[in-house]
Amino acid sequence: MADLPDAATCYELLARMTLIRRFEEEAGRQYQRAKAGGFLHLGIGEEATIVGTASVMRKEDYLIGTYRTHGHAIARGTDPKHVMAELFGRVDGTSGGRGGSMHIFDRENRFMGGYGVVGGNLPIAAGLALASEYRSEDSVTVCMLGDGASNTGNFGETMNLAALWKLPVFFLVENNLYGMGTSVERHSAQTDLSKKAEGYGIPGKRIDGMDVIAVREGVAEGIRLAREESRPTLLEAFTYRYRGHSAADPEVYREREEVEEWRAKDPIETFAKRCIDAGVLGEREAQEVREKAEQAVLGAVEFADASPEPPLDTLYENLYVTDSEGWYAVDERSPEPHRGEREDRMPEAARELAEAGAAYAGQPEEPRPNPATHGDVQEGVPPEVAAEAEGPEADDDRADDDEDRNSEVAAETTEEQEVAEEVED
Amino acid sequence: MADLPDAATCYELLARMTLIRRFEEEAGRQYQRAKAGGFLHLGIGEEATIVGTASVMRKEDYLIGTYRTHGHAIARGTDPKHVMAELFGRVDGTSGGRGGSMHIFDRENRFMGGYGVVGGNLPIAAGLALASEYRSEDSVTVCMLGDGASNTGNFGETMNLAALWKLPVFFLVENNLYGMGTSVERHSAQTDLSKKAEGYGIPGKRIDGMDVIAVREGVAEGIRLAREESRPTLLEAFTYRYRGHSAADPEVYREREEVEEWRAKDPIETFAKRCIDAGVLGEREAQEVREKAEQAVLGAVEFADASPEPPLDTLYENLYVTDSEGWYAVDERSPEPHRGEREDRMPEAARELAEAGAAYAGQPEEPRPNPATHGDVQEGVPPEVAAEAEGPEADDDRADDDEDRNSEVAAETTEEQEVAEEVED
Amino acid sequence: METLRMREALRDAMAEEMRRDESVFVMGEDVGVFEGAFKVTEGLLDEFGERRVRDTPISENTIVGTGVGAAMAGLRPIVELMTVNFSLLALDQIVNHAAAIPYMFNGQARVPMVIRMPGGGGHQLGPTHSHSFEALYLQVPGLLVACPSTPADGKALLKTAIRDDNPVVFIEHESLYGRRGEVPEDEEETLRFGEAAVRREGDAVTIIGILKMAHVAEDAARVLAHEHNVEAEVIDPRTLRPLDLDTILESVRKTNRAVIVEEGWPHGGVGANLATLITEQAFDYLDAPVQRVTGADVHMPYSKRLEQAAIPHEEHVVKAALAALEGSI
Amino acid sequence: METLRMREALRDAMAEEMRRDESVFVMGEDVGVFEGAFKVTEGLLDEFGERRVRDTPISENTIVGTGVGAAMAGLRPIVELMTVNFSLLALDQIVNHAAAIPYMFNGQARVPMVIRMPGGGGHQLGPTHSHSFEALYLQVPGLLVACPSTPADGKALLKTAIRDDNPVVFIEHESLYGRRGEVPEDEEETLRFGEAAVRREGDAVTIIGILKMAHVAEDAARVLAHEHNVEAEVIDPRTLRPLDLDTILESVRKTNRAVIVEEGWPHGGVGANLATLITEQAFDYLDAPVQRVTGADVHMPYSKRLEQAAIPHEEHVVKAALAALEGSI
Ligand SMILES: Cc1ncc(C[n+]2csc(CCOP(=O)(O)OP(=O)(O)O)c2C)c(N)n1
Ligand SMILES: Cc1ncc(C[n+]2csc(CCOP(=O)(O)OP(=O)(O)O)c2C)c(N)n1
Ligand SMILES: [Mg+2]
Ligand SMILES: [Mg+2]
Repeated sequence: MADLPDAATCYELLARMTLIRRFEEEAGRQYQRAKAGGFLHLGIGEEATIVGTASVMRKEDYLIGTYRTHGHAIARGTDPKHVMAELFGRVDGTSGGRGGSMHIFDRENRFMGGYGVVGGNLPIAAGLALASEYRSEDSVTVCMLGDGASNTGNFGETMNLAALWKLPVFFLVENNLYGMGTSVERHSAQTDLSKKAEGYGIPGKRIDGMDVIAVREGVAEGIRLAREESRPTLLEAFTYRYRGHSAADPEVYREREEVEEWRAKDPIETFAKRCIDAGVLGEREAQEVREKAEQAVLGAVEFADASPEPPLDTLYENLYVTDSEGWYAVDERSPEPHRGEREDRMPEAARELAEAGAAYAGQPEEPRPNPATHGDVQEGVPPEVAAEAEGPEADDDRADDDEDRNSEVAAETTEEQEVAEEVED
Repeated sequence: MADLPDAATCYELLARMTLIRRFEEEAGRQYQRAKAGGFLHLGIGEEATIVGTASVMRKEDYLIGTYRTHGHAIARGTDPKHVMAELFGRVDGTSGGRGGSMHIFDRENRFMGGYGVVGGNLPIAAGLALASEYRSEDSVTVCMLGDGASNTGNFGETMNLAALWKLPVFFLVENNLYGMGTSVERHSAQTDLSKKAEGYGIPGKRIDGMDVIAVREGVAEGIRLAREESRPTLLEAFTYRYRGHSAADPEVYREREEVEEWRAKDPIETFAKRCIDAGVLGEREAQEVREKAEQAVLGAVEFADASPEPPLDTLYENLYVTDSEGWYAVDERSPEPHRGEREDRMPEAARELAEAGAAYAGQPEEPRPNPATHGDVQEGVPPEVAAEAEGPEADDDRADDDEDRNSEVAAETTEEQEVAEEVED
Repeated sequence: METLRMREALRDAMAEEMRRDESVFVMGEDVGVFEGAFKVTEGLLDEFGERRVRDTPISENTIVGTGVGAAMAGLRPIVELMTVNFSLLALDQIVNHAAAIPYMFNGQARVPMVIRMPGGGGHQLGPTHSHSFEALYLQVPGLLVACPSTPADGKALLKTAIRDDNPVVFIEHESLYGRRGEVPEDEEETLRFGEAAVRREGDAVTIIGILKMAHVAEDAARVLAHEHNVEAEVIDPRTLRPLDLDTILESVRKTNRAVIVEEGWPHGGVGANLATLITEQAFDYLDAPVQRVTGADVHMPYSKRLEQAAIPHEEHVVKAALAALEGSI
Repeated sequence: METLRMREALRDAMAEEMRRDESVFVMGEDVGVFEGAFKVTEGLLDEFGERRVRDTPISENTIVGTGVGAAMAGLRPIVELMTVNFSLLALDQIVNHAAAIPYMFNGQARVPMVIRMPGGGGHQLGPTHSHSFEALYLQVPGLLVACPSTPADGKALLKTAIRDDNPVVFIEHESLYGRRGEVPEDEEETLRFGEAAVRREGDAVTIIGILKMAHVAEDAARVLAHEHNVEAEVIDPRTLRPLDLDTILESVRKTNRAVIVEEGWPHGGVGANLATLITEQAFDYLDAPVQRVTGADVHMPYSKRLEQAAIPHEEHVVKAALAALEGSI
């Protein structure tokens, strides 16, 4: 086992992992309360891989990830309050409320996004690395991807291009054993994913993604090879998501025992214990880290809650860059559904209609089932979520169905009117 | 070196390779005469790979290839006259004149196509193999692809799926060292293409694709593995196209010496010599084979020439299957450019307009520059083509340009009027 | 008649056809063990086993292409793409292969496959996950395109699609999966492609809506009747290729006014196509230009407020209908 | 003014911008050693070297995606896709990434890239190689879409596209590469997107054509004048996003009749979109429905005879214009 770094570093690693864990738990809770919407993919259990990686990157390096990247942004330095505000869909969110959980972005900290399309970030990573090389900059791009993403066409194409052009990029496969409900054995012929890119000239290694120190070591070497030798490599980090794929996932594809087994290797607990056992950190510091995380996360919720909803007249903002040449007039129109190319000539009516549309959004003030999870939810609530949920989770379109297997859950729901609009009776 | 098979087999192999060679030469010539249009990709030099492969396939096996497959169809048993008729765009063509050189097809001989999109045939091959497996049939699918195709997203995706599902499919990379003008070293990080699919669980081997016997051996084993053990594998056959990528290719990307070097390994000459040296075949048979090929090919040209142009009222034919349920009415319309959804109610006008449109097609009766090659043609005519060309090759849109580097060639052209319609003056 | 949710009706269609015809099978990401991201394939793996209900890797182009190959060899694949958003990755196989093959090989090969995929917005799935691509698919010759709005139509059209020998793009709407409706129990109940449904009769204005917007159109018609004394005729085309233009034209010749509502982008949308066809064929009957209500010209924002502002609602349709009735917008 | 072919004009635009701005570079299949499948990048490798003129493997989605990433980091890539046909393989990166990123990351990232690709039929390249996808791209918010028809426009628009901070889909026509025309020598000559060109003035009917069809429109106008005594106004929109609807409307308000000619498929085409916009905005001025002349609703057949029958020619446009003038089709 690799040596522990100095106390300050250990403290920082523990603090960051703890913060992310606490953030994700809270995100899940806020999702249950319908403060956050859409799909919510939590990284709980994967903190060592995330933090270990970010901790050996330089400020000028680029990090790019998947749709499960709240933690990645935070690890990179993004203030959790902006991530939470994004989940709440508010103006102070990392993407101003336009991107949501799957599309976090923080230019300043060179967290180059959150991407909703599996494998979509891979060529973009190659492009970021190309820019560094093109300008003879020292920066390296670290590209995270899931095990499932290794089956996409982009994987092969990008590996080949990166190796062919000797780009300063490093790939890290967050192998959490599943792509949604499909286990690695069932989705990849080659189950040793560290070998999957070898055919393209990208050598790989496997590491324990639950061990933040092992991750640091592996990633540091990968980054070094990219930076100093322009040799792209790949690391397969074994990790595990304790939660379902997204916030509502019945998890029929895995056994509770498996989850328990991995929980026993918890990256935060094992690292804290090791630090304490080694005398590098004390119980007091471990406690302090938890308290700080608690405060930061509660502060983030408060901040997000106070942040305003995006004004309706920003609907078209940033769709086009219009200032580049100062002259270029975009077909920008009023924030309402389209009614012909010239409705900007009827602003009063447009305003009225936009308000009408936006009125459908409502402002959830209390727990309610999230409209985006229908279809993802199936038989009952996943154990962890249920344990934490402040409001019961339900499938909007099943909420009023007596014969539904979710009926016990649904029966507790009080907001049936809210979702009833979508249900024929 | 592997043993020669019996005399009858050797005769057949030599005959088939010779036929394909002669066919391709003639196709090139007919293209120069503008009897064939579009892009023309010839397989001259690659006959051993093509014929070796087809010769160890069973009747019920599927073969699927790229846009360079005149020879593949012929090797599979398609009568050359139907391939030539397709190049001529006639009703008796393998695809009734709709597909052209890049889209040859022969259901009866289970030649499952010619595909114009690089890599597009790979998943289709997997699907054919899946059907065999699904119905517990014995048939195997042989999928040909170019070296350049190994860089497409489909390559990785299909390799993984084939290995994961243990499909009875066999992949053969026709490595002719170039994808268009880009050499393997410049397009693939891994230059040993036999290793390129290993990361997906598909082992590979390299063979001499200029040696028809070596190809037979390698392919037979690959087919056996697919058929008997449902184990997909890949074979990289080294081969070479003597001609340019398509009929008009300046070949600036390679040296004449390289072409000469490969010509010295000519698959037909070396095999004929070996058979004669071994006493398996005599000079007389080698001569007979050439004569038969000559006859077959000249007969094919005659047949193609006599075959009618597709009637205009077949323009929409086979766009949809309409007989499946007997009731399903497609929006089938008159063979003319669209003028609103209801022009079938004005048949006389439609007919008139269609004739007007088709009139632009002309009927080439003598050599003329081919309108489809502009842009593919560059500085002068490739040596082999020039040697054989009965009419000079020229770039339509450069034909009237005095300062053009093609001007000597263009000056000889007599059909400038024909192409002038596209040139502003 | 039984009352089913859309997802159940679609599942029943697949199950019945799979029982009826051994060559029908289902493949897609998480359609088996996970029972579909939206649970449309619930129970199929249990009943039909792994041979006929196949989980695939995340390889959209190859999933579709494998379906194309299997179909060419005589099977009848139902390919589920998890959502329409990812179909962009498979577009080469859909357009240049599935749609082109029957024609380009002159009828020697058929591609009897169904590509099922849900789309649409309204669930805060954000820019990459909320597309409506009906307008993209209706452009492509060689494809059939269905977009059902009720469980009965969903079931009947899907059965027809499975039995049809052409490649069918079958677009579902994520918001409609939970919607319930009466569904005939007759297993032979299919529905021809190219037959629009007149959901409501009226003589003042014709409102045409697809998928979720078919319901918004009906809601708007009710408001028009109750609050404005306007009787709107509501038409759901149900398939966009082939398109039942006759039923639409018949209605427009009666009402002299039309409104089209769709969720997709305005430029080159379903509405633009329909408006043009209507105008071409019934110009002299139109008292006002055809009105379009479409989604906003943006990538769907995540914020619920912005998202709802970007999606058409009944108010917009009412307003458009009234504008058409005033003969001016 | 110098006389240049389209391919030379486009090359000059790239070369000049590359000289002007070190962050501009070119990448694509066979753009370097081979100098482009259609020789548009001729000489660029020689002048700028391998760092700035990059041959790529056949990996369309990754080529575009690499461009997106490089653009996000501040470079200005010109990505050449060998033809528009293969852009289907890159559509995910074009739509869900290039076009969406500036919006979905709320302006933190820009994607100043140009995706150049030639398309169109007429050279017997058959079903998979003859597409016209203008109608597909004009749908997508976040993209700019150019489709020049003359060397001068090609050069000026390409220079604008390279300097613009938005992702630009730049569609060229294979048949126009050899076409010659006068091109201003001023290196600062650019052309705003969203400014249509009135190619010919007239008062009887407005004919709108793009790419190669812009020339067919002009040819038809000449025939109309000489043989039918009809003075047609001919407009080339030059860019489809943004679209200069004002110039078109102004013309239609004068002529009261319009014909649109394009090479693409009829359903949901450029013509359908334009006809709808014109009808919405100038309904009271129209004396006849807008006429569309489009390519046939098939995958382009290889046979020259069938292919020519599937592509619009000047006769079709003349006929359509006369139909519009008679007020009946
Ligand atoms: C191209 C594409 N196909 C399908 C999906 C739907 N989808 C979202 S996440 C996911 C599983 C991805 O698994 P993996 O790469 O292992 O990442 P993980 O979720 O385990 O972190 C799928 C199939 C998608 N977003 N993009
Ligand atoms: C997806 C795609 N991209 C680009 C092209 C243009 N193109 C046609 S052939 C070719 C080279 C293919 O090389 P290879 O696979 O080695 O086959 P070869 O021509 O050498 O037989 C290219 C780039 C295409 N047809 N399809
Ligand atoms: Mg995973
Ligand atoms: Mg090759």
